[in-house]
Amino acid sequence: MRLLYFAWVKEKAGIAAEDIEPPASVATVAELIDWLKGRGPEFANAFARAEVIRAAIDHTHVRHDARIKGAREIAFFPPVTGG
Amino acid sequence: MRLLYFAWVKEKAGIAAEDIEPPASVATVAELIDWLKGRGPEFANAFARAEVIRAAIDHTHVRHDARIKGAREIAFFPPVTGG
Amino acid sequence: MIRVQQEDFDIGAEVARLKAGRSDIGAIVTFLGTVRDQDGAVAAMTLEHYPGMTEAELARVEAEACARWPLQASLVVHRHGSLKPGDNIVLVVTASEHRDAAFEAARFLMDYLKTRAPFWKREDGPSGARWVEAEARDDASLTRWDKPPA
Amino acid sequence: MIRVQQEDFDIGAEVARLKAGRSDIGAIVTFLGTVRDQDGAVAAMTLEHYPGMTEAELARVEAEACARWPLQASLVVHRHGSLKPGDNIVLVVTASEHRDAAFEAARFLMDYLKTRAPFWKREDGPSGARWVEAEARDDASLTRWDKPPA
Repeated sequence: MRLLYFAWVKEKAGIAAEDIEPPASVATVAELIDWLKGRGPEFANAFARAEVIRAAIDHTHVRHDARIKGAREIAFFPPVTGG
Repeated sequence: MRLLYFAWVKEKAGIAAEDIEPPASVATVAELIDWLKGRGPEFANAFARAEVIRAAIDHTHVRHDARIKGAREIAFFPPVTGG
Repeated sequence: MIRVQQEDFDIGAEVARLKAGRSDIGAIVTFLGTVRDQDGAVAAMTLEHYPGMTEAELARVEAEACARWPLQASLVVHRHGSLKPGDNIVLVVTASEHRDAAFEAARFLMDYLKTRAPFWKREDGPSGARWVEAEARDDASLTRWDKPPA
Repeated sequence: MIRVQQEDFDIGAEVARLKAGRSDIGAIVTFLGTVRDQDGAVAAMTLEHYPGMTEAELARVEAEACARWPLQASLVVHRHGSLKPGDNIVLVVTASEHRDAAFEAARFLMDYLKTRAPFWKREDGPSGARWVEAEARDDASLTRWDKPPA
């Protein structure tokens, strides 16, 4: 699946987009965040305050308990500040 | 004092403006309306439904119990419909 | 600022003038009222008004809005005279740092203008001319503003 | 209609296009959001967004507004990229027969857009760049729309 990072999540993670295949044990957005945090200090830092990170699966806002199975694109970003 | 009439009050009364001096016994807007109604069938018709007629003294909305003493200009008109 | 005029106005030019050279404004709300043909029932419209009182009343309503909300600028333009379906009737513009004040002040201005500014609409249709009747809901809408905004 | 673009937009031209050839519209409300300099604290701003999701989210919000109010037309234009104080950021336009629907739908669109459309503002000031933090009141403002309008 494709992962996208925006705003300060992107800056802290040091990457804008990547294709990854998390282990089958990673079933939800929250579990994906935990798995990402274990990949290195940049990700641990980017997701340190996991509760403020927003997620979207295939262009739709989802909660952290959403299941990721079948997702083509998952995005992580701070609360939005447009308008 | 100067009297002004607008919209259908003007059309029914058949006059847009006039200078009048009502008798000293006419103290309020309501009494002025009653006095005007006695001036002829056009005024009786224009003010037949006195309760829907709005009044202004010197460019300020007033109720029918407002006193007219000292007024320079009194206007009568239907409820407004601008905007 | 308030203006009562027979000529048309240009919403783009009015907003541009209000914004010109300013970078402290965050939110601008406009209301534009236009003549509806009402499915062909209205061929033309005449807006009568009370010169002198109209300006006084609009200025009072605008002052009241400025007292209630932190506005950086406001504008009310109202036309009178002969109008056709589609023509502009009234423009209200409010500017503030934040959107809530701009939205509320614009709606307040329209609600008060509709019940207080001395304008009267006469519609000319296929079946003759008639003076538009005031709508009870316009009076009712004022109850929205009975309590001061939070 | 929704548009996401880097270029500026012209409020007068957008309203004119929406009105063109129509005489069934009675009320048009616009909201224009602009960059505030915040007393010199902001020299420039960059608006990042999530291409694809931005358009999808704006379209969902617009569809929701059209389902709640009898709108004759609606438009949301949101810019991204580099902006300076005074620059336009967002334009919302709603058209209806009566003013209440136009006012409420425009405010609804802004409230939802502020909390749902994936845009992020980075302010560049004398003391460096910082990502703007979301405001709790923007989430709180959504409670206004918990009940359907009368």
